[in-house]
Formats: sequence, C-alpha cells, structure tokens
Amino acid sequence: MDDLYREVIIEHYKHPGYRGHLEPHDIQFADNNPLCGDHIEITMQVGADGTVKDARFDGHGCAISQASADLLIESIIGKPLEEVKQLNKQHILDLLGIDLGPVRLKCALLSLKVLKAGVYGLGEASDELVE
Amino acid sequence: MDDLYREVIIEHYKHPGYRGHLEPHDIQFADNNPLCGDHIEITMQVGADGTVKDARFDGHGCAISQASADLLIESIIGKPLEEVKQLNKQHILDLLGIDLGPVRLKCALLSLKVLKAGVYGLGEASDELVE
Amino acid sequence: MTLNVQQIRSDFPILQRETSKGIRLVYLDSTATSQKPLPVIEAMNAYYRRSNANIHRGVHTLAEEATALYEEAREKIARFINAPSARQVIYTRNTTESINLVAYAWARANLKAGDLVVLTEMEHHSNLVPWQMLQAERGIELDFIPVTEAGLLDLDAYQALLARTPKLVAFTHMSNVLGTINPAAEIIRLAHEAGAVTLVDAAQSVPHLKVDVQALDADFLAFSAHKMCGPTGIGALYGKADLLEAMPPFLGGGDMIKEVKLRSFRPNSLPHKFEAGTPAIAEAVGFGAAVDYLSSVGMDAIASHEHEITAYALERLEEIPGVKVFGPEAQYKGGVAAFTLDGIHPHDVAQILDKDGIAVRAGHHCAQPLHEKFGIPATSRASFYLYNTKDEVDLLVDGIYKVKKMFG
Amino acid sequence: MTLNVQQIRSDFPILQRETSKGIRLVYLDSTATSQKPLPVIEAMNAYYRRSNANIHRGVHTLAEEATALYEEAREKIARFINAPSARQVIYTRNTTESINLVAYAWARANLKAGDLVVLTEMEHHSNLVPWQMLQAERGIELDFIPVTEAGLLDLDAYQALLARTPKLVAFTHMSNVLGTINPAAEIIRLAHEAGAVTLVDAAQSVPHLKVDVQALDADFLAFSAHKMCGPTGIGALYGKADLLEAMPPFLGGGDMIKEVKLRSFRPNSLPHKFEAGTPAIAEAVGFGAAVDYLSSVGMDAIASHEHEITAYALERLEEIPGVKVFGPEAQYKGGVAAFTLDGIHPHDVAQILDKDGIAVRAGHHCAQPLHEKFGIPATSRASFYLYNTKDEVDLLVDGIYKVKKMFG
Ligand SMILES: Cc1ncc(COP(=O)(O)O)c(C=O)c1O
Ligand SMILES: Cc1ncc(COP(=O)(O)O)c(C=O)c1O
Repeated sequence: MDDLYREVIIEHYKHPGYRGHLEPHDIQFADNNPLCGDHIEITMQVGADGTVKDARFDGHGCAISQASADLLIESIIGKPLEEVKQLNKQHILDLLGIDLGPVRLKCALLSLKVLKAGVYGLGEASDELVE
Repeated sequence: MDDLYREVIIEHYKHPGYRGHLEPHDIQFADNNPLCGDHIEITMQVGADGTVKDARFDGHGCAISQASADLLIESIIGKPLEEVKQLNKQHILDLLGIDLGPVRLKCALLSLKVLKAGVYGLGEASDELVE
Repeated sequence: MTLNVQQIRSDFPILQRETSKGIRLVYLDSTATSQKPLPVIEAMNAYYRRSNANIHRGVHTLAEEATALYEEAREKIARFINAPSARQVIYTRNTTESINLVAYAWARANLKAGDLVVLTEMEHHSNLVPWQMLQAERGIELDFIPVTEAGLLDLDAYQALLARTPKLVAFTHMSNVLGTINPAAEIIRLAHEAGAVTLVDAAQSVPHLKVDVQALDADFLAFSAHKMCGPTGIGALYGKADLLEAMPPFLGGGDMIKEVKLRSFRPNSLPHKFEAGTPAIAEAVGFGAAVDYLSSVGMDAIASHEHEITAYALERLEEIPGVKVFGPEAQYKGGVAAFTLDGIHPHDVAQILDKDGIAVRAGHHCAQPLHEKFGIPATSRASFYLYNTKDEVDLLVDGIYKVKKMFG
Repeated sequence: MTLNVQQIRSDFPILQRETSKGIRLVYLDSTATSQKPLPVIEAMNAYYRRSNANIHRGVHTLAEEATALYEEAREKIARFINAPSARQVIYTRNTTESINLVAYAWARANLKAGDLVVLTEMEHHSNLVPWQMLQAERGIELDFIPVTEAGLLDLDAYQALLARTPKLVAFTHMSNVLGTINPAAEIIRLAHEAGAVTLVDAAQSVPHLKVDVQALDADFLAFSAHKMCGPTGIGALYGKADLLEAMPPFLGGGDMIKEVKLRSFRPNSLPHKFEAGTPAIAEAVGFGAAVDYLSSVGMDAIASHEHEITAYALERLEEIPGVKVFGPEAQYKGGVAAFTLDGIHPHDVAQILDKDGIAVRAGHHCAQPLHEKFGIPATSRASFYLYNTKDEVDLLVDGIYKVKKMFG
C-alpha cells in the first residue's frame, strides 16, 4: 500500500483525539459534502486573548474527511484566531502528507471549509474559502 | 471534366425543349427546394385516353434541377398517367446518366416531386414521393 | 454463445494500461461510462483525417461524404433498436438531453397544471430533475412507483397510480444502482391502457440488452453512446413518428429549419427539426461504429456473458462478512453490484481499491432518492461489460478483503 | 509576423488528401467548419486510449485524470477569451445551443410580452430562430439593425432602436456571409448605456480574431469548437458571473445538481449548473488542444495572414467578369468571400469547382434573410483560415473561369 492511507490517517479516523461537541462554545458551524454525504460539525471555545482555547469536531464520512478534521483541530488549538483565518488547502495537505485528486480533495477540505465559515461567521461554507 | 456536367445537362439547361406554361391545363403544381431556392412549376394536359398529351415546366435554379425537369417532361409525353405515377428516383438518375450526392440529388428530384404531387393531386410535395 | 473475452479485451487499448507502475487496470465502472474499442476510435480518427466537413447543405466531396457518414450512422442506430425509420432517431448529447427534449418540447406542449407524471423511486437524476423543473414551472404533479426491499418496482402500486390517469409514465429500463431490469413492455402496455404516453430511460438497457422499440411499443426511448462503446458527446432519442411530428421544435437555429424570414421560420422535417446547429458529426460516426461493434459481438452473447459474471460476483461478494449488495437476485439484474461494507465509507473502499488498479465508483450514482430510501448516503459500485472477466471479480474480492484488513 | 503556412499545412492530415484520383483538396470552407490539426486529433485519441472515464464523482485514477483533463481544458478556453474565471465558461454542443441556453434560461426568466430584443439583419439562423420562438411563445418584440448596401451595420438606425430601450441586443461579431467584422465593443457600450444586456454570436470571431470578453464587456458570448480547429460536438457559452448565477438551470439531470430529493433539487454552482448529464469529455479535451494550437500559432498572426489572403482573393475575384462579391472592403472583413456569378447557379459553381478538388459552399449559409435582403437566393462562398494560401486563391479563380467556359 502506498502512502495514501498512511497509518496516521487510519489511526486518526479510528481513534480521533478531538471528536466531540463543546458546550458551551463561542463558535459553532456544520456543513456537508453533497457529493458523498460527509458531515462535519465544529465547536470552539475562544480565549480572552483571541486564541483557540479548545475545539472539537463531530460528524461522519470517509476516513479522509474525518481524519482531516481530527488533524485540523489538533493543529489549531492554542493558535490565534487570526492565524486560523489564513489557513488554506496547503495546510490540510501538509497535515495529511499525501496527494489527493480533485474529488477526494473535497473530502479533505470539508473540515477546513466548516472551520473557516464558523470563524468568519458566514452563513454558508463555500469552496472559495479554501482555495 | 468528368461526366457530372455531361454536355447533355448543360445543353438541356441552356436550351430546354419544354420550358413554358400550358394554358389551358389539366394538372398544375409548383414547389421549391428550400435548401437553394430552386423553383419548378409543371403544367400538363391529359388526353381522353389517360395519357400525357402535353406538358411544360417553368422555374429557375441550378443546371441539375432545370435540366432534370426538361428531361423528365420529354420522357413523359405520351405516357399513361398511371405509368407516370410509378416513376422514381432511378428514372431521373437514368435520364441524367450520372451519380449524385445527397444534396444534389434533391435538386435533381425536385421536378419529379412536383410532377408526382401534381399527378396525385396532393397538397404538398414530400420527399417520400420520390424514394 | 460464450464470448471470446481475451479477443474482445485486445480491442480496447485502455484495458492494456497500468494505473500506476506495474498495476494493470481492472475497469469495473462501465455503468458510468464504457471503454471504447479500436474500431470506434479509428472511425472518428478517419473521419477527422479524411472526411471532416459540415453537413447537409454542402455540395463538395467532403460535405457529401460527411453527410453520408452522419446519416448512415443514424440508419445503423435505428436498426440496432429496431426503429421503423431512421428519421425517428434524433441525435442529442446524451440520455439527459434526450429526456429534457421530451420535457421541453413534448411535455410543455401537452401537459398542464394538475396533470400527473408517474416516475419511479429508482430513477437517475436525469429522469427526475427535468420533471421537477416542470412541476415548479407548470404545476404538474409527480408520483412514484415505489421500490420494494428486494429492489423491484411495486407493480401493484403502479396499477393504483394508473387509476389516477397519468399523462406520462417515465421510467428506467434498468437501474444503474440496483441493476434491476424492469418489465418495460408490461409497464408500457399498462400505461397505454390507461391512456398515458411512455418514456423509457434506456441509458443502461440499450448498451447491455437487445432492445426493440417496436416490441416494447415505447413512445420515447433515450440512450447515450458513451455507455455503449461509443464516444462522449452524443446520445439519441427515439420517438414514435406521430408524436415527434406533432411536437414543436426544441432548440432553434441552423439545420432545423426549412425556411427562415426575419420574423418567422418553418421547421424542417424529422429528424432535422430537433437537431439545431452543427451536430456532433464525428461522434455520430463513432456511435455508428459502436453499434456495429456491439452487433458483431452479438447483444445476446453480451447479455449472457454479463449475466454469468454478475451471478458470480454476487456469490463472491456476499460471502464477504460485512458486505451488503443492493438490488434483486442475479436473475432480475444487469451487470451492476452496488454494495456497502460495514463501518467503511464507500469513498475509502473505492480509493483503496484504486491503489490496486481496480476502478469502482463510490457515491450516490446520481440516484440520491434511491439511496435515501435504503437509508444510506452512498454505495460502492462495481459494474461489468463485455470485456470483464471472472478473474477481475476475484481481484475485486481480494481488494475488499484488503480494505477490511486496513480498517480492521 | 508571417505564418509558416507550409509547416501549418503539414499539421492537418486532411489537407494531404485527394478528393479524387490525382486531385488534391483545396479546402475553402472553414467558415462552415475548420479542419483539425494532429495535436487535436491525437489529444482525443489519447484520451480514449488512456484516460477515458466519467468525471466529477469518480474516485479512481481514470476518473481523476478525466476530470482533470476536462477542467484544464475549460481553464485554457477561459484564458483564450480572457474570461475572469473558468467557471464562467459553460460547455455546450455548439454556438447554437449556447444561444438557446440564453434564450431558455436567461430570457424566459427575464423577458415578458412587449419587451424588445434587438438583432441584426445579418444574423445566422442560430441567432434568429431562438428569438422567433420566444416571440411566438411570449410575445416579445424583435427588431433588426439594418445592413447597408456596403454590408455594414447601420449604427444610426441602431441608436434609434436603443431609444426604444431594448432588454437584449444580440448580434454577430462577424458575419459568416459578408465577412463583416462588427464593432462589437461599441455596440455593447451603447447597449449598456441603454440598459440592455448583450449577447455576442462569436462563432466566426473567436476562431479568427483575438477576442477578449472583458475588453468587449460582453454579457454573453457564444462560440463553437469545430470552427476553431477543435472537434464537433462541443461549444461554449461565456457569461458574466452575476448573470449566470441569477439564471435558473436549463437542462436538468446528473451533475447539474447539489442535492436531489424525490420532489425537489438544489442546483449546483457554476459552471456545473448548466452542464446536465455526462458531458462531451473527449471533445473538451480536443477543444483545449485546439486553443493551445491556435495560441501557439498566435491569433494576431492568424488574423493578419487571413487578411492578406482575403484582400488578395477580393482583388482576383473582382477582376472576373460576372462575379459579384458581397460584403465590405477587405479592411472591414474577415476571411470570407461570398459571391455570385452571372447566370450560373451557386450550386453548379460549387459542384464544378469540386471536380477540381476546390471545396466552397453554395447556398444561403444559414442566413436566408440576409440573402433575401440582397435579392438573391444563394451565393457561393470561399472562406480562408490559417492553412490557406494565395495559390489556393489562384486555383479558385482558375476554377471559376472554367465554370464560365462550361456555361459560356
Ligand atoms: C455567425 C454564425 N453564428 C452561428 C453559427 C452556428 O454555429 P454552430 O452550427 O456551430 O452552432 C455559425 C456557423 O455556421 C455562424 O457562422
Ligand atoms: C439509468 C440512467 N439514466 C440516465 C443516465 C444519464 O446518462 P447521461 O449522463 O449519458 O446523460 C444514466 C447514466 O449515468 C443512467 O445510468
């Protein structure tokens, strides 16, 4: 098997560290990938200093979408919100450490789309957020 | 030059023997080829014995359509109407003595279409008449 | 009547390719689109290298040749489905456009608010959305023949729908997910008794079964070249002559007219009335070559080969713990096996199989309502055509075991 | 900036053919459809031999490759016309379908009885019939910018039409009969001042001139691949993003949706909203290869080459007694020379020329009202593209003398 399903992905899919739902939270957003029905919700608590105090994801879908979400949450805890706003596609690809075709890329980027729509306080999670 | 514009065609086009309009007539019909604007009118006198007593064509268009009309009229004078009703594509091709592609075939068959629509007393000259 | 599959495979250049170094392609996605044999590729090639010209109105040699090739292909396609006449075969882009042509030109001229259109729960989006658009625009009503747990149409429920005197019954001849081959002749006979016009979505049947439009007595029948060894960019709509003749045109432009003035036009006769603008000429030539190819192999031989493979695939898949195959038993089914694997998303299944060169599709296969009905967002789908082998089924099964192990 | 025409000719296999024994093809019918260079033929060939799959929803290698090829071609086409974004380029079958798409999806949502649509007297049937159909269905009004004796649009009359506040101005960028290149930027600027939306029929301009949709400020712009070295079966509609986004979908089916329930759907985002069903994938790949080819030669070089040939052709044709060429002087004109020959029908001219391998078109060239305006049923038309030479013009002229002699 090549690196696509690197153990880390299967590992984060099977044993996510950040699956859950924070209550109370400061930011919450959810969306799904209409192509395959993958669903991601993100809840977040923001510290007084404007950094991510804690965050969780919930949802269902393929290993790529769920592992990406877990890795993404892991990567943002403690980071300033302003920095989170700048995250893009490359950040996810770096986290996953693999190449993805256009269809699977949508799966991988779903959590980032949801995250950014939440942080920006948008009504909809559009593809442009993660170009 | 190959046989397509055999001298006979140019000859019948330039010096038609049966161009004109019969008055009085027993049968009259006219139609045009929408592809190129060719126009043919045929007038005919029918004898008491049911044969074509006399006939003429009028109109304008390409050499193929006009020469075919002239050759066609020449070929039917004196023939029983019942025989005229049976004429088909092959008759025209035999008269012209050449091969024609689908587009020019329409030009060549216009006069036969008009003739048959007139003889059958139809409202419209359809392609099926000359299959 | 067994196929010489190795011989057939050698006609398809793509089947010789590797998806990555040392990994030979195992193509199990023909329901989405089929691969193309050399005679089809070469026919288009030869068209562009030798005969390319615009058609119908040209007098020069190339135009005459191109016109003849384009119309001969129509004759071939007409014979392939046993249409009474080639002028009843309209070229379109694909099945989807064929159905939309009926929805725009026939239905908008014939249906009014409150009129009922009967569809089924197993329709492809292509035979749902055009009618939903018409519902929104016109207020027609839609109702659906239910799909049973076993993946068959509920024909009792259909009878009840017919009692409401629908104007149109539009249904798929073969489901692209369940594989179900619907009793089209029976559905049409009943529809006609109830006074309804029928439209058959034959996207999956014409490529895989012998389809005879006269035996079916279909009013309209839609299919795509790309699913039957032909090129992309072309499909066909068959229609009964009286219906097609009574319909207003759909797209306006060159070739579909007899005469144009500044403020009015007279439409052309069939089939040209529905073919506006420069058509897909090379594609028609390829379409004709595709039906020649399929005919030379023999549709009955193809159907029985696929049946054999499918029966074998169902048997092997069902022995894998955690695999659930949707749709009826092999006897009611074409060459499609859509399945789920417990706890593993179809996208992951497809992607891991792809690493071994095995191409299956994952998703809702443009039949979202059907998936919803079965309570699942997606399935993995393996599908079979004349060039597939039992060995490929074995590779698929091995691959699924590998997927299970990775996620184990 | 002169072209290496011999080099270019060697890229087009068909130009090496003979129409009959010993008679080399002289192809002067590119306005009807262009010939295809090897890189275009080979790109489609390679697609079918290596990457063919259905697109967008597939996870496997072939589907990923096909999707990437299909979308890369869209990017190339977008860059070729300087569209701000590839999602503003919708694949259609041809110019005709592009115009119909606007007539169905934009106009039916935005025009009501009495609304004025301004066209011109030199339109191709493709930009007349869709509006006539809408006139019959909706009661919109049509009016026409007149064509002057010299073959130019009467811009004073246009100003008067604008005073009646049309909702749409739809016009051809370049006439396929007169060759007239209309001042599109100016026509659009004036239309916008009057509050009208604009649609440019660019079937003849995009293949032959550098067209920049942003410089033109066009709202919609339609063209066909087959006229610009690309395959049959594919064309494009460019549109401004806000207009395309506000429009309802046109054809319903797979791929144009985000989500489908049994009774409703949500449309997909641009450009997919307007691309229902399996698209012309191989053709998109060929279309992309065609714009690559044209770009590598250079559109400015192509335009000036054609200009040179056309000027020469006009000069030579006009010295033949009995020949009348329609349309403006070379300076206002693309590579088209439509002419009549006293006393000899265009069909005969074309057919006799064909015997010498010279392919010209005869007829009304889908512009019947324009021919009627000039009081003639038909013309013979020679047209020129990057692969034509002055020698071919000489052969044409010799051929016409021969025709005259035969009928002499
Ligand atoms: C000016 C113009 N508009 C529209 C068209 C129609 O193009 P197509 O047949 O590719 O739809 C043509 C081509 O004949 C044309 O020359
Ligand atoms: C049953 C069925 N109907 C319609 C379609 C649509 O075909 P196309 O995409 O060629 O228009 C498909 C193909 O996906 C199908 O399987």
